[in-house]
This record gives sequence, C-alpha cells and structure tokens, in this order.
Amino acid sequence: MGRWLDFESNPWGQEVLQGVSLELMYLAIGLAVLFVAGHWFWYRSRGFSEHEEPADVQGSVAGLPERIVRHTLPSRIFHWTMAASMLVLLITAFVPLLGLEFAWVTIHWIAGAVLILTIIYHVIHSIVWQDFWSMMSMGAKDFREGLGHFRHLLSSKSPEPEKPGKYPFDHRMYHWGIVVTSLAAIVTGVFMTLRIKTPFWEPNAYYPLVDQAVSGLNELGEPAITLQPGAATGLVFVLHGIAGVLLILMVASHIYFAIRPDKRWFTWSMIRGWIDREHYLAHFDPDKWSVGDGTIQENPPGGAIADSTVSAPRVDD
Amino acid sequence: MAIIRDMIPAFELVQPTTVEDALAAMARYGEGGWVLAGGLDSYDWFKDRIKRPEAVIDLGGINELKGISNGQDGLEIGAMTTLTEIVRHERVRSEYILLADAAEHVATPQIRNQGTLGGNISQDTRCWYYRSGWACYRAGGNTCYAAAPQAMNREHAIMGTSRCVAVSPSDTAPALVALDAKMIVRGRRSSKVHDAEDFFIGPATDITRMTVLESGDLLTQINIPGEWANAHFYYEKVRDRGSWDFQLVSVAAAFKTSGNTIDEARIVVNGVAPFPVRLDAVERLVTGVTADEALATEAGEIAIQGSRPLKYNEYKEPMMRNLVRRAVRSVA
Amino acid sequence: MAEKLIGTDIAPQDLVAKITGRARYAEDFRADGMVFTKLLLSPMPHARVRGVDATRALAMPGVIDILRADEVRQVEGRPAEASLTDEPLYEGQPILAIAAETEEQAAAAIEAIEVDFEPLPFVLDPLDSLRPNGPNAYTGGNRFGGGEFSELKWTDADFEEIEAGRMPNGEAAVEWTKGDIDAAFSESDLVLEESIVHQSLTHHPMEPRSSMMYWENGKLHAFVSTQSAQRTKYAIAGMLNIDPEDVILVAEYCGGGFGSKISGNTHMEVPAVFSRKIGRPVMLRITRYEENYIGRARPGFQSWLKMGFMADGTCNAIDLYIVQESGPFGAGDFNTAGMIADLVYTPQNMRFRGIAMYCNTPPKAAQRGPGGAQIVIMMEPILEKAARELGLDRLEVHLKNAPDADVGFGPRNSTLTSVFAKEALEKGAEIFDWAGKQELSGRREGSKVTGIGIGLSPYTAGSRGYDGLMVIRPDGKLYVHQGLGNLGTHSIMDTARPAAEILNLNWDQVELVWGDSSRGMPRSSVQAGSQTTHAHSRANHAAGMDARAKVLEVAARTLGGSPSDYDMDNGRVFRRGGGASMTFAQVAERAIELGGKYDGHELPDNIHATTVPAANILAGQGLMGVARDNYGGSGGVYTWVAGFALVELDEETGVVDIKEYVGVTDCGTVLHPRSLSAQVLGGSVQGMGQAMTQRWVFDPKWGVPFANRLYTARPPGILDVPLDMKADAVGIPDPQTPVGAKGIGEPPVGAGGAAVTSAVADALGGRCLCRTPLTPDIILAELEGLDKPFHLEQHIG
Amino acid sequence: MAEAESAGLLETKYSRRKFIKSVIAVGATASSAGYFIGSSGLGAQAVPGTVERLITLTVNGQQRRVDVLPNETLAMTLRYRLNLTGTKLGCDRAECGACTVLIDGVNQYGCSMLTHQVRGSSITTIEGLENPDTGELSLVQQAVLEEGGFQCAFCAPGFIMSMTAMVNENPNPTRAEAAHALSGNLCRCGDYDKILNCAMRAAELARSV
Repeated sequence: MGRWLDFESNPWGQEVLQGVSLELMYLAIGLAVLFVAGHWFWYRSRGFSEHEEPADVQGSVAGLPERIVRHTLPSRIFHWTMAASMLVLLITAFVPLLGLEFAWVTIHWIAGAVLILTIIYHVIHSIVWQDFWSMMSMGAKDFREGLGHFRHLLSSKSPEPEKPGKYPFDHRMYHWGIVVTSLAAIVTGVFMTLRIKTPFWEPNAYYPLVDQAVSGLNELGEPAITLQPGAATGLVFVLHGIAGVLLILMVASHIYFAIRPDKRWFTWSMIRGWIDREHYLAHFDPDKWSVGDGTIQENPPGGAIADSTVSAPRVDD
Repeated sequence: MAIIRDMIPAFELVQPTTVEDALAAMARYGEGGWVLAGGLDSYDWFKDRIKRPEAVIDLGGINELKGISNGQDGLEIGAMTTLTEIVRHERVRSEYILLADAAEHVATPQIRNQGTLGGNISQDTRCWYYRSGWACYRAGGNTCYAAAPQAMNREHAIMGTSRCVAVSPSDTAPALVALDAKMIVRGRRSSKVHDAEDFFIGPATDITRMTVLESGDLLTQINIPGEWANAHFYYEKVRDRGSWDFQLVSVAAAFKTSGNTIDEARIVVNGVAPFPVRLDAVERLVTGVTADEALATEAGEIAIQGSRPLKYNEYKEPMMRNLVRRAVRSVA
Repeated sequence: MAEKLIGTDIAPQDLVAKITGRARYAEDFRADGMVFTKLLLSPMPHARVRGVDATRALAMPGVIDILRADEVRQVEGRPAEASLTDEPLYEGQPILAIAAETEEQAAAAIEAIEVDFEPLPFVLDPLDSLRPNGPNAYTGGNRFGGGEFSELKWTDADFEEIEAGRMPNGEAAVEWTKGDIDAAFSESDLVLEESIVHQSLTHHPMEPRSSMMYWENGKLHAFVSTQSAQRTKYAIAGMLNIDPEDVILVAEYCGGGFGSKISGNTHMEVPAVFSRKIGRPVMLRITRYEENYIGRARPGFQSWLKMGFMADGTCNAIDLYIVQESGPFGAGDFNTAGMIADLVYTPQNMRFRGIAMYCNTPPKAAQRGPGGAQIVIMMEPILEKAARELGLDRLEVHLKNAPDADVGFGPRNSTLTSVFAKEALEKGAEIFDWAGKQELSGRREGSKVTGIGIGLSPYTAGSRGYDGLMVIRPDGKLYVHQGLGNLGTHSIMDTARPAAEILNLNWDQVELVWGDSSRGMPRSSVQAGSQTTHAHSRANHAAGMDARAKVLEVAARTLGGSPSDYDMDNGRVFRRGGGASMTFAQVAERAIELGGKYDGHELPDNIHATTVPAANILAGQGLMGVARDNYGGSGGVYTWVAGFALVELDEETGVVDIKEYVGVTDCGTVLHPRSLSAQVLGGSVQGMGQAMTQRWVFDPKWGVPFANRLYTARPPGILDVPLDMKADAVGIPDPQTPVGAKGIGEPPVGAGGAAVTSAVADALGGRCLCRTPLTPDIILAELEGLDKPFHLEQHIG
Repeated sequence: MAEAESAGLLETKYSRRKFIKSVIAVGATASSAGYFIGSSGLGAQAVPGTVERLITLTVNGQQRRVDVLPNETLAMTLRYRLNLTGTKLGCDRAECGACTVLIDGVNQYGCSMLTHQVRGSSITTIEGLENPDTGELSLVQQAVLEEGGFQCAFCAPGFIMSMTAMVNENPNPTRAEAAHALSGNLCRCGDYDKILNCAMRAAELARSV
C-alpha cells in the first residue's frame, strides 16, 4: 500500500492519509501507453484491416435515409465542451507534476466548474431528450452481448456476435466508467476547492463536512472527537487522485479508439452527427436501434438523416 | 514516531573549494544534498529535525563566490558575500545605498557577519505552521493551516497567494528587485541569468519553493546593473522589535528623478506576499509626474488594490499603503 | 574608621568570575560517566497515554533506559504538575524520558518511541471554558475545590453582556467588597467602563532550567539553576522523600528566574530519579523550545473595570472583575491584582470578583510582580484617561489617589510598614521634568506624535523571621554564609553589608560563602516576592549583632574588664581609650578554645530547625554569629516605583519608539545604588517588553503555541528601550527595620509597563486600547478604524 | 485566465525555464518502465571530499586537537569537548547572543556554525580575553568591572565578546552606535542601560591606551 498512497503526520503527530503518490500517476501514464501500443500491435497481428471497414450490406435499405443521425447538435456541443474541460483538467493536474510549472490551480478549478455545468446539462438532456436507458441499461442480456462480442474479438473461430443497439456494450461500460470516475473527481474536487480561496469564498482548511478535527469547540459548541483530524481530508485527496489517474487511462484509450482508422467513420458521427446507412446496417441491429419511423428528420445539406430518438416526440432544442 | 526538536541529525559534510567541486557534490547527492551558505536558515531546519540531508555541502570554502567587484557598469556581488561586507562596502554605500540599507536591517550584527546575500534571498519562508513541520501544502501536504478561518495569520500574506499564504521573509530581496538585479544560477552544464523579479516564484507556480532554485542549481552571483546607480532610493522596514525580527511590511524603491519629477520608478514591497511584490500599477502612475502629497496618497491607494487580507493581517493594507506613500513622498 | 558600606557602589564579588567565563551555571558542570536524558513532549494539548512501545528505542546504540510517569512523584489531591505524566494537560508537557550515552542517541531513541495517544477535549481560552457547554481543561471539569473537580459555567445572558462590552455577572470564585460601590458610583462625577485584556507571557530567563545530578554514598549531588538555594535543597528532598541532609545542592549561579525557578523546578526530579535508577550522573539539558513549555508563564487576564471619579480626580469607586488564564495547575495572580488595585487607587468603595480558569496551556507561575504588574499596566491608562476628561494634570490625579502610611487595603484591610509613594512620584516628576514636558504631550511632527505617561507600581518587598549565620575564622576574616540563590539581583552580596558595618570591617575583610549546601546554609527566604533585601539585611544584622556581642565578650574574658569597655574597628577589638587589643584572628582562636556559644557548639534556641545542621557544620571553625531576625514589625512591607515615559508614535506605521524613561523608587534605605538602579531599570525594561512586544499565540484548532522561541516570543532588545534611562530612590528608611532597606525586584515591572501604556494612550489622544501588547498592527488598526478581528480573546495574533 | 487569487494585480510567476522533465509520451514509458524494473540504485561509492573527524582548532591562541562530528556546532564543541563552558547556550537558534564568540575577530553566534566551518579561523571565547600569563583582564572586562555591569550575567560572555569586536572596529562610538553594535545580544534581566555604560567605558579605555 505504501507505494501508492502517501501518509503524513497531522499536527498532533498521528499518521493520516495524505494523498496518492506520484508513482500512481507514472503507473497510469505507463499503462495507458502500454495499452495503446499493445492494442495496436495485437490488432495488426490479428490481420484485421487497417483502414475503414467495408460496409457489407445485409439488411434491406428500404425506408432508411442515407445518413443516420447518431448524435444531435446539442449532444455534440455537450461532448466537445466536456472533452475540452476534461483535457484542461488533466493537463493542469498532471503537467505541473511532470515538471512544466505554471499557475494551474485556478485554471483547474474553473475547468472543473465548466465540467460540472456541462454534466448537469447532459444529465437533464439525456433524461428528457435522449433514450436514457439505451446507454445506461446493464441487464443480463447486455452482458451476454458484450461477452459474445469480446469472445469473437479474441478468436475468429467463435461465432459471429449478434449486432448491438445504438450503444454497443463496450460503449456503455465505458460510459459507466466515465460517470463513476468523473463524478468521484468532481465531488472530491468541489470539497478541495471549497478549502482554498476563490473569488466566491474564503479559504477554510477545516471545511465542516470534510474534516471534523478536534477543535475544542466544534460548530455545535461541544467537544468533538471523531476520526483522526486530517484523515477525512486525506481520503478526499486520495479519491480525487485515484479518479484523476483513472481518467488518464480512460481518456487516453477513448482518444486512441477514436483516432483508429477503422473506427473513423464512427468518430465522424461525433463531429458531423451522422453515420452512413451502410455502416448502420453493418454494425447495428435495426430492431434495437430503429431509425426509419417516418418522423420528419432535419435535413442537413446533401441528404436526409433520421434522428435516433425513439420515444418522446421531437422537440427542437 | 514521536517528535523531538533541537538536535541536528547526523549528516556528511562536504567542503568544496571551487564551484565545480560544489556542483559535482550537488549532483552526486541529488535530493539528499543540502547547500549551506551562512546557515542561519538551514540550522533551524536541521535542529528541528524536519530536514535531514544525507550530506551538507558547505560553500564557505569557495572564495570565488565571495567579494564585491566592479561589473561592466554596475557591481558583481558573490553569493557568499556576507551582509556586513555589503553594508560596509564603499561603492555599495555611495551608489546603491538602497541595498546597504536593506542589508543593515537584517536581524542582528552577528547574523549579518555570518549570513550571506545569496542565503538571504534564497531562504525559506518563516510561516510558523510550515516551520513547525506541519504537513501543509508547501511541505507537500493537502492543507494550508494558516489560511483557516480561525488561524493565527498576523504575519501572513494579503496578496499573491495560491493556497499557501506565507510571505517572503527576505530583507534584501525587495531592494534587489528595485535595483533590477540579475541572479546568476549555475547548473552542471548550464548557467542561467534571472531577473530578480523572476528569481522569486509564487505558490501558484510551485508551492514548495520560494525561488527558482532546484536541487542541482547553485546561485553564484548577484549583478547590480549600473542603470539605477545613484538613483533616489527609499527603504523602510516595519517590525515589532528593533532587531532580529523579520518585516511585517517593508518597501524598497528606486526613482530616477529630475528635480522632484519622477522619470522612472521601481517600487517593491515585501512581507505582504509569498514573493517581493513589484508595484507595476504604481510605477506607471508616478512615472513622468511631479511627486507631491496627492500623488503619494494616490500611489498608496493603488498599491493595495486587489489585496485580500486574512483574519489577523488586515493592518498590512494601511501599513503597505503608508509605506508606499512615504516612498513617493520622499521624492517631493 | 571602616569604610561606609551601605549606600556605596561595590562590584559584587562574583563579577570577575561572571565576566571571565569561570562562573559555572547548572549546565556547565560535568561528572565522570555522565549520560544525557531527553524528554518526550506531548504533541497534543490534552490526551491520555494508552500505551508506550519503546522496544525499538531501548535497543538502539548507546541507549541506557527509559523513565516513566509511574516512577516519579504524582501529586494527589490537587491539580499539580508531575515531572512526567501519562495524561498530558498541555502541548509540550513531558511524558517520559530516555537516557543515553550522548544526546544525539537519546534524541534518536525518543523519535523511535511509539506512543498511543487518545486525544481528549481541550480549551485554550478561559471564556470558552465558561461558555455554556464549553470544553473543560480536565475531563472532570474546569474548577477544583474540596478535593474534587466540578464544572462552573456562565449563562448565555452573561455572554450577551460581554458581547455588548459590559461587565458580566457570572459566578465568581473570589469576591470581596468595601464600602458601598452603588452609592459611590451614583455620586461619581465621572464613571469609566472598560474591558481590558492582558496577555500571558513566558518568563524566558536567559538560562534554560537545565540540571545535572548524581548519587554518591547515598547522597544526591544536585546541580540546579534556582533562584533560592537553601529552600531548593528542601524542595528536592521533599520531591524524593529523602532526608534533606542527604541532598547536596550546588547552585553557584542562576541565569535569571523571574519567579519561574523560585525553588528549582518541577522537572529537576527527572535527573534525580533517573541517576538513582541507572547509577550514573544524568544531565538534563533543557532547550529554549522546552523552556517555552515547562519554563512557566505569567497568567493573562480578561477583565472588566468600572471606575468612579470625583471632579477633583479622587477615585471613589472601583468595580473589578478578573478572569485568569491559569494554565492546567492554577495561579494566584488575580487575587493579588485585586488587592493592588485597592492599594494604588485607595477608592474607599470597591468590589472585586475573580475566577481562575484551568486551560490546556503551559503552566503558570509567579512572574516578577505577579498580578501587580498586570493590573497597573491595565489600570494606569484608565486613571490618566479620567484625569484628561476631568481636565486635571495627570500627575496631580496620581498624587491625589496614591496612599499614605495609614492605608488599609484588600479584603482584610491590611496595613503597611511605610509608604512614600507620593515622594517617589514627586521626585520622579522632577527628574523627568513632567511639568516642562506638558507641551510635548500630543505634539505632532510629521507622522510622529509624542506621548508622556506615568505608571505607579507597588509590590511586596519584605518578610521577617529568617536566620543569619556567619563565622569569624582564625584568618581574621568574616565569612557570611548565605542560603540565598545567586539569581542576579546582587542581594546575595549586598545583604551582608549590615553585618560588616556592625563589626566595623572593610569589605575586603568579608568573604561570602554561597552556592553549596554542604558548606552550611541558614534558614533563608525564597528569592521571590522581592523580600530578600529586607529579610536578609535584618537576618544578617541580627547575626552581626550576635557576633559583635561575642567578640566583645571574648575580648573582656581574655583581656579583662567588661565587654562595654571595648570597641572594634578594621578587624581589631581594643579597650576604649587605648590599651590592650586583639585581632579578630586571635578572637577566633580564643572563641574556639572557649567553645560553647562562642564557636557555635551551643546555639540560640529560637533559630530555625533547618539552620541547626548548617551551624553544626561550622561549629568550632571560629567565632560564630548566628541569630534569628527577631526585630518584628507589623503590617506588610511594600516598595513603590513611579515610572515616567516619553514615547514617539508613528501614526503611519503604528511603530512606537520609547524615547525616555525615569524610574524613582521608595524602597527604604538603598544598600547598593548601582544594583538598585539595575533592578529599577531592569524591571522596567521587562515591563516595557510586556507592554509592547511579548505575547502568546496559539492555533485554536490544534491547541499548539507558536510564540515558542525567543524570536517569536519577542522579549525586548537593546534597541526597544531608551538609550539612556534614569533611576533614583527616595531613600527614606523603613521605620520598622533596623537597616531601613526594603526589597526592589518586582515593583519596577508594573511601573515601566504602565508608564509606556499610559504614554501610548497619550500619543493616541487619550484613546486607551485596553489590550497588551501594543504591537504596530493593533495601534495602526485603531488609527485606521479597521474593525478588530478579536474582542476579548487571549493568545491571538 | 485571470488569476482569481490576486485579482489580476499580480501576474503569476510563469517560468518556461524548465520544460517538461520527461516528454509526455516517451518519457512516461521510460520512467514507468523504470518503475517496473525498480530504480537502479547507484552504487554508493566512497564519496571523496567529506571531512575527517580529528581536526585542529585555534581557540584562544592555543592549538586544540579535537574529534568533531560533521554536524557538530562550535558552541557544543567548545562546551562539551574543550570544556570551555564560558560560551553559553541561551537558545541554540541565533535568537539571543549568549553564545557569541569571535571568529577572526568578528562576533558571530557559536551555536549557528559548524565547528568544521571554522577549522582555519582563530576562535576567541570569553575565557580567551584575559592575559594568559598575568591573568590581567582585557580593557572591556576592566570597563565592565568598573561599571559593575550585568545582573545574572548569563548573557555577559556574549555581550563582552560583542563589545570587544565593537571596540576593535569603532573605538569612538556614540551611545546609539554602541546599542546597534550590541543589538544582537539579548539581556532578560533588562540591564541594557548599565551594559551601554560598560560599552562606552570600554571604548574610552580603548581610546586612551
């Protein structure tokens, strides 16, 4: 344990948790690089095609627009804003630790605030306007679908997996991962920011909820002896550190898969908002992700696109 | 593990006689090496057993780091020159009295006889939370105890803080910034020159250090450019007692004047931030203007804009304001 | 004729040793096989030691043994500090000790000890402990009486009064009244109400309280830094429960104590017990950091004052309430403060209430003028504020309220042997040129404003009933055996002068014997309460008279005739009008031959039991003069000092520069003028430090002090006091003592401090900040109208 | 991004001086690889240039052979190895002056220098002022005797060393100059007035000789 976590003595000489150690960051960076390089060579060794996968059309194209909408404009704006603030957060968190020093604290918590706003927007947007469960559901069949896909990847002998709905299993797993780690980072980050000076509040090292030290008189006026003073703060820093480090891995792998040539068609959908009909049919099961329900689609120049919303009536954002 | 004070832990002592040997020793020990100048700051750390270097590298034997010589147009002061030498140096007194004045306000005669100019500007902060060995941000921890709502922060910072609210304790630092001095820092393979103003870094940049110096860096010389020789200088230090104490607030100012018009000004205050604060806005205000009481008063007001005092150091605002006023007023 | 000794400047006999480095203080002594011990201090303000794991430490190189709290005396029945404890009551309290061959090894061993602490609730500020359901310093409560702890809390209503700046009516521990204050206040032409805070401050004598001890042939050799020698021997014996004659105390020099080393110190028990346990000499070298914890401190006051004045400046009523920060083990300052207030202002109608609150802060002890220094520093500026508001000359108002010899003060209306306070004020005003400086008061020069002020400070200065012991040896010299400590007041030398004058000896015919209990120490006063000069000029006078009588008797029995036929001078006794004579050397030889009372084999029956063993050591060594001070006298013995200060206050920085100071004392006959002025000015300098720079600072969250070194405690340096100060004495002998000399140690502290706080109030145009120390930040905040970040809290900054 | 803490008044100290210690992509691998293999500890060779322990000190004009630890302060060497207990330890932190000694005639705090730093210097302590043969006191000591200086005198050795340095440097000080020269020595008995009398008298004696 000692290698990953830093312990420090509080002013009374008691050993308390302090934060994560630098090694954890180096480990994460190392793992990210190893994962990317490893996947790249593994993928080549399995002979999968280098360039964009051909769209072997099976299902009928009848009634399907040429461009299938995958991400509406609002959700794309959300994604890229969130991505920007996430990148700024990661840079301002880890680049100083790698040696390039600059005034990172303020940028960091401001980016954090932006991230919080985008996530609030996203939660509302996903519940009201998007098919919330298509991303969040994690039932037994979802796992089977994912397992099948995974087994097929490992050895071509295994049977062709069934096609997924709008969000394949690995996407949903990844999304859950991001939700958990970034929420952890945000919650702990807010406590950490509440302890330092900002234009909105004065610094308070003993922020009431985080650190319940013996202070003779606590807020309620009676003597309070809880866990060693300073330990709660240490725990917050550890969680923030772990979440941050995990985000290095997750963001790195996410970006890697996005820029892989064979996935480029998929990545474009987060930029242009749509995928072409062939890839839709090649990779998705229309029953799970039906698009052609006849509702009027917004028509970007050069062809009709079908929005992916299924249930609620479309409301212009 | 219990805590005990006042007993220097064992260390090896290396006494190089050339800068090369010193740099070699510093490289050899890396983080485990400690560079010792006058030692007044270092012994506090050692005796409290908070810093426990594997080896102490004593610069006392390196004569090339000592003494004051004439530079091309200004002065070249070896980092190991004692403060007393500076106070008594004829040319410093005649052309750069600001530096002599600041050096004379350091602590006590005995400390000035032993303390060095290099040591005075690269000493660590004296925040009593940090110097008690508490695991605050500056010590690599996750808390600033001095910024807590009920903390004892009479001698802490009112501006330029980022989590850490400690102040720069150096008396000669503001004078050197006002004189636009250059700090020569030697590494193993490189030698860099820093403007005095950039030599001191704030907690926003690196909360664990007060200056740019890192292990492996050796401050060898401080050059005073000729540009500010014989300027109109003003130095004042406010402290509790007549000797020993660090400043509550101090001001060091250099004015190029014609009559009582200020042609150019460099005004620096210390004791109010984790680094000596150069008052750019005030300098712009007073440049090219005739100094009078009104200008002095306005200069004081502008100097303290943006300050955010803690519970016990609000007095530093009027104190700083009045010191800047007195500096500008001295030209009138 | 023998030279006049009383009233002349004679350098103390120990000065050459002091200025050549030969003087040996406790930490300068060495012994064969000496080892070092280091203390493990509590990191918490209040905790319980659940367990100590010293296995690793004891296995380290050079480590000899560990000493725990159960091996030292634990005082039962009342809160008192033990030298080691398993329930530390302040951060820094010693818990255990480790002995090792070298100090480094001992320190490394201390660090290797794992102590399992259970943190307990703590309190730093007395008002917090008085607050409804506020924390207590002890788990049992915040008061102690009748053998047990109890809890005393004030009500919310009391704290509303306090918040509103008015005097609370919370329950007090001590209360006494004189006359009828309500009636008096209704008649007053002016009533001032103030709440005043005086800080706590550590003694910080120049020499930390190191001590070294070893046992040899069943006797304990103790080398200790102490203010009083003979009484410390008995304190050590009491601590260890051994026969006092088995303690050989060596205390040649003491580097100052100011009340924190009255009879040694609590923690000298550690080397005493440890050296017995391990059978080797043990040196406990106390560092300045440790001195801040165990070195004792003056208790701070939080107080409320109501003072009534008539139009002519007479103070006719005082209502005073003091809450005292008593540390974990208590202190008596607040009681004394009440009596001193009554004495200085003679209000005729007075109510005093006081309460001492336990706090988890370093322990308190008397500090030079305990209670008296604080109360005059707090109240003199209020008296001057009244004078200013009544449009009267402040000196007149001081004079009008100062007592005369017939004063009765305090709850028991105590009386005094002599009071020449007014004479001291008048003489001081003359030297200071108070009248001439009137126009300087409030004068402005740029941002600098001048202020002048007066501080009148009385304190106890004498006691009675101690023994003198001296021997004229066959070398013809008089050896005066002093049981006093050599703490720097020079009283150990000067109190021998009466005996020398009685025997008509020159000073070079007198030898002082002190600093080693095995050389015979008579029953002596403690060197505290400024009583030594009075107590032992009388004791040595009595013993001198005894010696004189015996010299005359020996001469008569040897040369015939009756003792009254003889006289003595210059070391000779001779028949008046010429004729036969003997040298003191011959007298000594003869006394030994005669034996009996002459050479000390028979002793007077009224000397103290503890003088007898000392006399027995010296019996047969020559003619012994030994006697008890039976001169009697009624009423307390108090000395007065009137201090006058001129300060320059810079309104732009809040910095105060003390420019001039004059201190004049009524201390009866002056034995040694230079040492007298050294005490007057030295005490006044300490008062100035108390008024201007020294303080305590605690982090309220962790209960840890930060003014814990000299640099952060900030005692006054040479540049913080005037360049040349003047001291003088009224010089009227005290009628109730043969030599007329009263003590001088403590009164100057209040005078120096009060003169400066009054002068600063004057420079502020009459505004009294009612808080010390008056550091630049507090003054500037007042001038700039900043709102105060504190109200009545202690330990801020 | 405005620096919120100092509300724009102070640009934070941005130093490009040091680019990233290890390039983000490659470096991380190397350091993490290093992580996996475990840091290759440098063989701790014998280190040239560290001090030997047995040294010769020049104290009060005498050569003294003494075994000194590298981390030993001069005050401890004087008090515990050379038994010159005249130099006192009041604070061991350069905050009181009781340990003042002369190093080549300059007054410094004996507690705040390593003995190995003054190997080549001439060290003078209070015991070294009187004439070794005749025992005659120095001028400063005589002046103190005449003026009856000091009370408890724990600070006396330190003050007398500072006075000696002052008189050597400035035999004609004003009283204010003397106070400044002695402002590094603390006296808790507050005997400053008499100490200044001693200093002025010492200067007088030095001028007359």
